[in-house]
Amino acid sequence: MPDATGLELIAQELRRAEGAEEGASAGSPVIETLFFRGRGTLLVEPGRIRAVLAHLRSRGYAFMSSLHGVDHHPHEPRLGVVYELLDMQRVDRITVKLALASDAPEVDSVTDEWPTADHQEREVYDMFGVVFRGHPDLRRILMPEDYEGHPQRRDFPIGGEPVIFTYNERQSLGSAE
Amino acid sequence: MLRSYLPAIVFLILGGAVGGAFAVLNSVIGPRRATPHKQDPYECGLPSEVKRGMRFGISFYLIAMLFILFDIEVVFLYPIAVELRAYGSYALLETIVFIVLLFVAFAYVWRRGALEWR
Amino acid sequence: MSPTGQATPGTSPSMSDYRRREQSITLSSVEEQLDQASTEELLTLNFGPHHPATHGVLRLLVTLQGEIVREIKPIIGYVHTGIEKTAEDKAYWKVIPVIERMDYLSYYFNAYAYCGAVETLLEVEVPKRAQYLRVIHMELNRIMSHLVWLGTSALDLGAISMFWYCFREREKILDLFEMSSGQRMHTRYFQVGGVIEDIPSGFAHKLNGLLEEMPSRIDQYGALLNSNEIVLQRLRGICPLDAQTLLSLGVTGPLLRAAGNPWDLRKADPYCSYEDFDFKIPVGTVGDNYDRYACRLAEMYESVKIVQQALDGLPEGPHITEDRKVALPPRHELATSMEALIHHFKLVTEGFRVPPGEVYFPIESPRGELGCFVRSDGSSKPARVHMRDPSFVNLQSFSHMAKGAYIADLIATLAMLDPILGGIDR
Amino acid sequence: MKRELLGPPGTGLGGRVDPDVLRVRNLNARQLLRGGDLEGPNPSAHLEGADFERHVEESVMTTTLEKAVAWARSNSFFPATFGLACCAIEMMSIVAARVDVARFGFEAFRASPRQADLLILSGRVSIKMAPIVRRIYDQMLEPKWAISMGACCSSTGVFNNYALVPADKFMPIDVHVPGCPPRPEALMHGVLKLRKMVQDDPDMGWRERYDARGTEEVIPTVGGLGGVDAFQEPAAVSVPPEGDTAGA
Repeated sequence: MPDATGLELIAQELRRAEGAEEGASAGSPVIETLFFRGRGTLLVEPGRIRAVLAHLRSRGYAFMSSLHGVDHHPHEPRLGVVYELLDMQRVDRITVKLALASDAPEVDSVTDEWPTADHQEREVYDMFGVVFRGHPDLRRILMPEDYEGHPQRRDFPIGGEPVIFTYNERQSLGSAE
Repeated sequence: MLRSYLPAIVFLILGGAVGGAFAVLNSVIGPRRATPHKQDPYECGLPSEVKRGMRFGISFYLIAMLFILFDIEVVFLYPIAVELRAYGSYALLETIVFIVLLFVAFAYVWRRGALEWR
Repeated sequence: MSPTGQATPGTSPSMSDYRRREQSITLSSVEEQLDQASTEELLTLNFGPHHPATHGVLRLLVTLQGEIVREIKPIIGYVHTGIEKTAEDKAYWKVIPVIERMDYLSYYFNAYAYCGAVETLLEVEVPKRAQYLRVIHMELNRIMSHLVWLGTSALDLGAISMFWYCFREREKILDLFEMSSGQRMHTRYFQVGGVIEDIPSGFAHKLNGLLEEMPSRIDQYGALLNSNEIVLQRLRGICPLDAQTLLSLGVTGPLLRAAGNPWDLRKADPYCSYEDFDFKIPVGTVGDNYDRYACRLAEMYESVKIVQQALDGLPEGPHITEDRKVALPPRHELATSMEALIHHFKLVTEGFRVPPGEVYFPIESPRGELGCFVRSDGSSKPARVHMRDPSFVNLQSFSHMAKGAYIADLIATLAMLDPILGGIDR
Repeated sequence: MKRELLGPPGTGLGGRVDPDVLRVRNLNARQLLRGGDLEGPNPSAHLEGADFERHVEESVMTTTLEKAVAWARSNSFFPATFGLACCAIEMMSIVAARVDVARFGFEAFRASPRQADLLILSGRVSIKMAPIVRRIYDQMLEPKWAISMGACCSSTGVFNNYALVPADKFMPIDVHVPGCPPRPEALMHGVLKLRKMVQDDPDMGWRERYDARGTEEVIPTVGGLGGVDAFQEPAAVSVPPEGDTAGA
C-alpha cells in the first residue's frame, strides 16, 4: 500500500505533471490526499479525472478493480464517485475519489480507457443519477427502464410495506389498499 | 389364415386405443380457459417480438433435407441386416449397390461443403 | 432513456402502460446496429429471464444469424433487491444477514468481506482461532459453490448424473455448516470481530471424515468428465479470451487464472492468516472453456488441502474478540458482572458505533475479487455499503467471449462463466 | 355425497370440515382483512348469490371421475422451475438424492409453462420481474397451482424495501412455504400439503391434532379442480388482471 509519504509523492507528481500540462491557471488536479487505515485516497477535481487515471495507469496502477458511487447527503458537493485502482505487480492499491454537486452531477466517462467501467458507470447512473458524458450506452441497468428517481440516494425513501401489527391494523390497512 | 396375423392386429388395436385415449382424454377432462395471454408465443416470459414473416436461414433446410436422405437409407438397411442369411447372397449384392449409390451422393455433398454450417 | 417511440407492432391497445413502457427496449434497435450487408435473416431473441440455462434470471438479448450469435446484450436487474439500500437502514451487526443474501452461493465470503471492512474501520484485532475458523468455513463454502457450479454446468452440457453426485457432496458440507451454525445457507456464523460460537466437539471428527473422502470424489468427477468426448468437443477451444482483454475488462477469479494470469488475492495479498497455509493456485494456459472448467476442478483439491491444514493447526483461544464494545459478552457473565450487562444492553439496542471513514476490503471469492466498500458517518448504521461483485464485472466479458460462436457454445460459455444473479443484481 | 356436519355451520364441532363452510369462513376472513363487518345478520351475505353458487359448485367434489382425476393430478405435478434466487438452490436440492421429490411424482421439472401445472416461485420477485412472473403464470395451462417458496416471495421477507413485490400481490398462491431459504424438507412438506389440498382433504396439521377449529386464517383454495380465486385486490404492479387466475 502506498504509505503516507508515498501518497504525498504521487500527489506531488500529479500536481507537477497535470499542472504543467494544463498551464498554471488550472491549479492542481488533486484537492486533498487522505491516508486512512493503511490505504491512500486522492480527492480529485471532477474535470480532470481522465488525466489523473491515465497518469496513475502509467505509474503502474493498470487494473481498475471497482467504480462505485457514494452519497454524502447532508454535506455538499454530495454525489461522490470512487475509483479503486490496483497495481498487480507491486500488489498496491490506491483510491481516487471525486465529489459532484447534486444539481449538475456530470462527469466524463472512462469506459473507453477502462472497459471494466461500462456496467459499473451504468449502475452509478441508475442508483445515484450521476451522468457520465461519453458513455456508449448510458441506460438504467438494475431498475426497470422507466423507473423515476434514483433509489440509492440518501433522501430516497426506502419504500416497502408498513408491517401490519395490531396497533396499526385499521389505519395501515386503509393506506395499504 | 387370419389366425397367424392375430397378434399383430391385437397389437395395432391396443396401440391405437391407448394412443387415442391419451389424445382425447386431455380435451375431455382438462378445463378449457382461453385467455389472450395464453395465445401469446412463449419467449422466456417476455412479449415475443419475432415478426410473423420471419424466414429461417437456408442452412437449416439444407441440414434437414440431408438428414432425411441418409436417415431413410439407414431405415432400409434394418430389415436386411436382421435377416441377411435368409435372403442369400443376392440380397448382399443388392445392398452393396444400394450403399455405393448413396455413398456417391454423400461424397458429392461432402465435397460441395453442404455439411459445414455456413 | 429514450423509449423508442411507437409501440411495437402486434401489442394490443388494452395492454397496460407499464407493459408498453417495459417494451421500450425494442429488439429492432439492436438489429439496426449490425451491418445489414449480410443477406442472412437476422433474428433477435430473448434468452430471457425465465430460461433453464441462464443460471438465474439473466436476460440476454441475442441477435442470431442462423445458428451463429452475432450480438449479445445482457440485461440484468430482474432480481434486484436493493440490498445496499436496506443495509443503510440497519445497525452494523444487523447488516450481516442482508449482505449474506447477495451472492447466495458464497455467503461466508460476503459476510467476511463486510466484517473485514468493519473490523478495519474499528481496528478490532480478530483472534487467531477465529481467523482459522473463518478460513475453514470459507474454503468449505468455496468447495460447495464449485460443486453447485459443476452440477448445473454438467447439466447444461447434458451430463445429468453429475447433478446428483455434486449435490450429494453438497449435502455433506451443508451438514457441517448446520452443525457449526444451525442453518444450511446464510448462516450468519461470522460476526464483526470473529465467529458467533465455537465449533461443537464432533465437528472436527466429521470434517476429517469429509476431507478424507472429498479428493476421491473429485477424482470421480474428473474421471467422468475430463476425457469425455462430448465435454471435450463442447469445451476445448471454445470461446477463448486472452488475459490482457480480461484484465482490461476487470475480470478476476477462475476466468482470469484460466487465461494464464495467476492472480489470486489469497496468495497475492494474504488476509485472514492465509499466509500460514501452503496451497497452490491452478492456472490454465489457453483460457478457453476447458481451462475454466479444469481450473475450478483443481481449485477444489486446493481448498480441501487448506481446510485440512487449518483444522490440524486450529489454535486454542477465544473464538471472538475480547473487546466488549464490539462483541456480545457470554451469557453466564451477564448474571455476575454489571458492565457486561451494560455492554450487552448497549450492543443489543443500538449496536456499536464506528468511527467515520471509508474502507474498501477485497477478498478472493469463488468467482473473483469480492470487495466490500463501507463508509461510516460515526453513527451506528453504515452510511454506504457497496459490494464489488465479481460476477457483475465478469459478465461484461461474456459478450466478448461468445460473439461469433454457436448457440450451443453460448450456453457452455455461460455455464463456465458461473454468474450468480443475486450478486450481479444485489 | 356432501359430507355431513355434526354441529351448526361455523361452530367447527364437526369431524370433517365441510368445504363450503371453510370457503365462507375463508372469504369472511378476507372480508375482515378488508375491514368488512362479520357480525352482520348473515355472515355469508358478503357474496352475491350467483357468485357464491359458482364458488360452492366449483369447489365441492361431485363426481368420482373428478376425484380420480384429482388423485392423478396430485400425484404427478410437473413443476415449472422458477429459480429466482437463493431458494432456487434449495429447490434444486429437493430434486437431489437426500430429499428426493421423485418419490411423489414431482420430479419432472419442466422449463416451459406450457408443460407445467405447478409453479414453484423460489426466490425474490422484484418489481422488474413481477410482470414476467405474471405472464408465465398466465401462460400456464389450467389446472395450475402456485407455491411461493421462501419468505421473500411470500412477504418480501428480510428486504422490506422499494425493490420487491410479494407474490400474493399479483398472482394467487396456494401454498406459502416459510423459511429463508426453507429447508428442502420444509418445501417437501409444502408440496405434500398442496397434494392433499388438490385431493380435497386439506391437511389441517396441528389444527387437527389439537382440534383447533375455526382458527384457519386464509385457505385460498379448496377443491379438486384447482384453486378458485375470489379476491381482486389492486396489484401493486399495474399488471392487467385480464389473465385468468388458478383453477377452473
